[in-house]
Amino acid sequence: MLETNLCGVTLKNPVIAASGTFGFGAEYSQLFDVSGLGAICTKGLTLHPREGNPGLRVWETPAGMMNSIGLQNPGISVFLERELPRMRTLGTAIIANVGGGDLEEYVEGVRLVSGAEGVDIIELNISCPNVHEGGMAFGIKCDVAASVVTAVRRVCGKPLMVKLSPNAEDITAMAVACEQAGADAVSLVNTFKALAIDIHTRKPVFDNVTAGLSGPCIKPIALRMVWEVARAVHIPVVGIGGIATWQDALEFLMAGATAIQVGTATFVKPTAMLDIVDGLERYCTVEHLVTGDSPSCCNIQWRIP
Amino acid sequence: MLETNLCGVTLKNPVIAASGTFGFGAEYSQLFDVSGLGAICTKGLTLHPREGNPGLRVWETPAGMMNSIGLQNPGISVFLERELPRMRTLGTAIIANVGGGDLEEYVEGVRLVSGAEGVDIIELNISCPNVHEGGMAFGIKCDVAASVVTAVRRVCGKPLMVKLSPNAEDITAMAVACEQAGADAVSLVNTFKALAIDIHTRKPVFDNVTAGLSGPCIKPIALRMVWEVARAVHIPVVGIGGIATWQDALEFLMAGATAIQVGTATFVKPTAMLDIVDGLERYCTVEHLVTGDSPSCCNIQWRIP
Amino acid sequence: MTNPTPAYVEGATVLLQERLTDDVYRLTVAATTGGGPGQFYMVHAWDREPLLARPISIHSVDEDTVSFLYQVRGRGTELLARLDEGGEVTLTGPLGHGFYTEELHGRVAIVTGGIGIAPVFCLASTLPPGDVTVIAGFKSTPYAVAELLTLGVDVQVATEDGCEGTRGFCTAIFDPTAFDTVVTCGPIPMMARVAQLCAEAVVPCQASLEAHMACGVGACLGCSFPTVSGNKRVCADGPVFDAAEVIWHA
Amino acid sequence: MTNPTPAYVEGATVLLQERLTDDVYRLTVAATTGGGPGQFYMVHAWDREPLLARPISIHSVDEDTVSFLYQVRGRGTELLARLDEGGEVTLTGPLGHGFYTEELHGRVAIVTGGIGIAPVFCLASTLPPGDVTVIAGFKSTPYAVAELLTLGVDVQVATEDGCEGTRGFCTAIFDPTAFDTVVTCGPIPMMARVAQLCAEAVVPCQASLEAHMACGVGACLGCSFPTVSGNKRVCADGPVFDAAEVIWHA
Ligand SMILES: Cc1cc2nc3c(=O)[nH]c(=O)nc-3n(C[C@H](O)[C@H](O)[C@H](O)COP(=O)(O)OP(=O)(O)OC[C@H]3O[C@@H](n4cnc5c(N)ncnc54)[C@H](O)[C@@H]3O)c2cc1C
Ligand SMILES: Cc1cc2nc3c(=O)[nH]c(=O)nc-3n(C[C@H](O)[C@H](O)[C@H](O)COP(=O)(O)OP(=O)(O)OC[C@H]3O[C@@H](n4cnc5c(N)ncnc54)[C@H](O)[C@@H]3O)c2cc1C
Ligand SMILES: Cc1cc2nc3c(=O)[nH]c(=O)nc-3n(C[C@H](O)[C@H](O)[C@H](O)COP(=O)(O)O)c2cc1C
Ligand SMILES: Cc1cc2nc3c(=O)[nH]c(=O)nc-3n(C[C@H](O)[C@H](O)[C@H](O)COP(=O)(O)O)c2cc1C
Ligand code: FES
Ligand code: FES
Repeated sequence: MLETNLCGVTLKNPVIAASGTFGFGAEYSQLFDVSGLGAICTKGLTLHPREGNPGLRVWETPAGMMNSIGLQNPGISVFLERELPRMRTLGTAIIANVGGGDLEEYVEGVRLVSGAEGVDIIELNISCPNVHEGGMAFGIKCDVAASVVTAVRRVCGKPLMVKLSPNAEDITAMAVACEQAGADAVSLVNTFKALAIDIHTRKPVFDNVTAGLSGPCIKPIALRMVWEVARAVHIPVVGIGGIATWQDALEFLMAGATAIQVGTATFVKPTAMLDIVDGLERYCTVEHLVTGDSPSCCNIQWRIP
Repeated sequence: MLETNLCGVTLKNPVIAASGTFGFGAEYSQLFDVSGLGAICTKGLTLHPREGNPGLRVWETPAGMMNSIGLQNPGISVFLERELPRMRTLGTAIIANVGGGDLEEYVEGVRLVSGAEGVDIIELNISCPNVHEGGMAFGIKCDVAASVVTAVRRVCGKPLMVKLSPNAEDITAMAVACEQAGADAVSLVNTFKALAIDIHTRKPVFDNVTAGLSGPCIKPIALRMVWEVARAVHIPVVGIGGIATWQDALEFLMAGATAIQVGTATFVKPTAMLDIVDGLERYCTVEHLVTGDSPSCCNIQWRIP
Repeated sequence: MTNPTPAYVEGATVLLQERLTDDVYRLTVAATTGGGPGQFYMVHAWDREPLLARPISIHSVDEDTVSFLYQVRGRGTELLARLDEGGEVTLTGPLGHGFYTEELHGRVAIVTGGIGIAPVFCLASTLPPGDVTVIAGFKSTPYAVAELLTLGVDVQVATEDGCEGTRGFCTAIFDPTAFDTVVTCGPIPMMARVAQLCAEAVVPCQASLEAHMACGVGACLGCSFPTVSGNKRVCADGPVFDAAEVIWHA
Repeated sequence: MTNPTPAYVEGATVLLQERLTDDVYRLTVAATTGGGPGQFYMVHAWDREPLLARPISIHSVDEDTVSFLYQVRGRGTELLARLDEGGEVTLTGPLGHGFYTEELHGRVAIVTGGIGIAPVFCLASTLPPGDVTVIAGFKSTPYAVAELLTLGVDVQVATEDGCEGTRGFCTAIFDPTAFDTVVTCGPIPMMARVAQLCAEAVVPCQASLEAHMACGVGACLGCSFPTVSGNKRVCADGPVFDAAEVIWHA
């Protein structure tokens, strides 16, 4: 009933597991039937394997959490050989999240993934706040973002979704720049750059000093950004940030998102995404939003004026 | 013991009531002895009286709240005549928070307040997200902010603290620009631009669509901003954003803040600020941070490396 | 009537939690802070979540206790309802300007909708019984009526589903011309209607407004309501206002 | 030993909450999800705050119940301690790779510090009693020792304040050369010391690591610990590791 078209790819529903919070799908498939999801975004992939950041990596905050994983991943080749075949058995769409330290790594990474069968969409992560040499650098200034999207677009044969950082100077301008540079969709937001200090040791909690904030605490800001961006671009917008319930998801859809991603909420309740799918279905039925012969999410006018 | 020098003004302690959350001090003085505070920031003042925004004005979020007050205030003349004399009986320093819709209103406003006896510091609010014609517009771009600070500086005979918006494109550059334009201190952050949608009415909760987010939820981001700014400027930095306990306050002081402001936490617990003062005093005693003949907060090396 | 100074009280003990209907409860706590009819408390009965306290009117009050009549509507009131005897609540109050009882003379009508009946017991206790008529509307099963009858006041009930009293809205059985002064408390549309009826009949009417609140003490300007003399703070300038001054359909 | 598939269980009933010392409790819940020694559950016993569940080892387990031994350290464990019988907890588990019991042969030493004793009852129940020595360190009053004695294992106690057993750290009374295999669970510095002693004595040692966790199931990479073969996830690759593989002072 909630079938959704995301830049040409048909998803069962608009509820997607967010990158970095769902591994490659195997872990949570022990706990629930992940084929009920609209799609799964992989952990952020880089051309070369990365060990990620040393020291403490997660920290709780009021209604949220900070993380400093630092793009730990096995590298794209290992992903393609080992993880992708397994992911393809999970019965849902696959979105490969690709990160990088510099322009070349992005381009090479996307070229490799783009050639792989079974990857439905590429999500270009220009917004990871937790790696020093890059990622977020590309997510702050429009012209830098546009240059990486342009370069990646040339080698990308799949739908290209660009994941934006809430730390961007101007997230609306950023989205427009990515659209103009050839993005087929934008997803937002990644985590907010944040800080925690351990008053006992008198040191930052994280070795990297700052880390990325996610969870319910960021929802009101993320929702504002999604609403602003959805009014400014003509490509689909995927809403992310603190979504924990179907009501949260509905707010993002009403703000103009075509689909949504759920990250932190899955840690709190593994089945949160299935509950969201159920809740949205119930809502559509009760509100008679779905009508016609082949009812689908694409026909639903969620959006507020 | 916690005596603090904030741009030449001696405060009893570094704990200040944040603008817009403490009226003109009279309301809360029914509930506790406000002379125990380091200072009180007035509700944002504008040259002319304002009625503020229509519709709902406050809304709860996970570990936070949104507000859309819209700078409701009696205007500077009424403040000077009616509120200031009463405030002066409260036994604490007075920081007049001045807002405006355009450059002229800022300059006229500051000129008027600057002439008033009893105002210790002027806090220039270039960051209110809730008034359409201005305020935050000045808080987004460095050059616009610099122009208003420069203009205001000329007519301001009192210490001038500029209150920054977390919605600024680059809050560090913004702080540096304000310093160069003549600010004696910066305070940050004001509220984050955020959105809430009522899924039942399918409309934004606030008439103004977006509103300002405050409370514990924003603390990790605010703390990061304070830390970044404190490393970039040579003037005092006043930390604001989600501070509810003395541990929170200490994190901001360790991040480089000279003093801190408390807003939303006072709504939750009217005496929160006194508890923070107590907690900081106990901490200093236990940690033997205060030594010498005239122990004072200025001598305390809170700051982390 | 002068308003007592408000206080912030942590850990006030719950003496009694009574369930009156499906979703209406009465909570009695040990508190010596007092208050008058129409005043309210900011009530906090949870650790950190939700963030803000909730405004609840004084239902009845004596030297040692305050009781609240409340309806479960969302998270805050749901957590209130989970409290057991011996539990603790945090209170700030009494707050606001209550009913102007000195102006309630002659035949007084108190017109309420739903949980708007909450402050009525406290109010009716201070008025000469023979002159008071409570006209109370409910969705379904009425509550808090029996105790009003013990005060000797006249109570007329309307229920939307007709399960008791007259079927329909309470405004349908309210004739302002039969009264000298009127008090109303309930949903805004209902109070607007009462205000209009009173204005037409030229009968003075006091209305107890509701608004989302943050501070509850007048400091944040979060609870404003438009009146003919500008925006007023429901918490500090009200919650009781002259209904003729309120701009109902802003 | 194969690990049972983990499940997500809402509303598991609390059967027993026992306070063993000032800040150590044992919680027994009705759950049929089982698990082996060294495995753990992500435990949630609150509504929305704190946000994340807490990892707690299996203290003992049978077909119908799981029990946890835990120390109150912060907000989460404090809320756990407030649970009464009949209360409810939400569990995800059993999770992680527990002790490699098939490799525990000959004379087995289990060296624990503080609440590190939590998984020992479950572990010792699966080992032949005569061969097991538990060397347990505590800050002060020991706990969870009597039940180990009922299993017929030898227990040696060290307390930092000397209130019982030998005064000092447990590592001081631990001689690796007297054992064929060693298991350790406790604070990282203590386990690092045990690992070092075992390495010097060339005795194999299994260590159960701790790390802050978010997902607990291996999906977020939040709980990594450096080993000679790269960063490992404590929750999914561990919590039990070959102590010789762990890089203790990264
Ligand atoms: C002066 C005053 C006196 C009141 N007296 C009573 C009383 O005696 N008994 C009673 O049952 N109710 C009373 N109310 C209404 C009561 O405050 C709300 O029902 C309650 O705040 C709802 O909180 P919740 O968490 O259950 O609902 P939620 O919907 O979860 O609350 C979400 C947010 O909205 C606010 N909110 C929601 N509804 C209202 C409302 N109608 N008025 C103000 N804020 C609201 C809450 O404070 C909170 O910030 C009074 C309101 C005011 C302003
Ligand atoms: C695999 C595993 C098994 C464990 N088994 C037990 C057990 O059986 N009994 C027991 O008492 N404790 C056990 N712990 C430690 C327990 O998880 C922490 O004491 C608990 O999370 C503290 O939470 P809190 O809210 O009380 O403390 P807080 O300090 O308020 O917690 C703040 C944050 O830090 C995390 N945290 C704090 N201390 C630790 C820690 N030592 N390890 C991991 N995360 C921490 C919390 O999860 C939370 O995210 C185990 C830890 C792990 C990793
Ligand atoms: C532990 C963790 C790891 C993450 N790793 C990635 C990543 O590798 N790539 C990426 O684009 N986003 C990553 N994110 C960001 C999430 O995909 C998501 O954008 C963010 O958490 C906000 O959503 P939430 O509030 O629902 O968690 C990560 C988030 C968390 C919490
Ligand atoms: C209800 C409300 C009204 C506010 N009004 C003003 C204002 O008039 N001027 C101003 O500079 N900041 C105003 N602020 C922002 C606060 O001073 C403070 O910067 C912000 O709330 C963050 O701090 P907190 O998280 O401690 O509340 C207001 C905040 C709130 C919640
Ligand atoms: S609630 Fe703050 S002024 Fe009324
Ligand atoms: S806690 Fe998420 S991988 Fe271990």
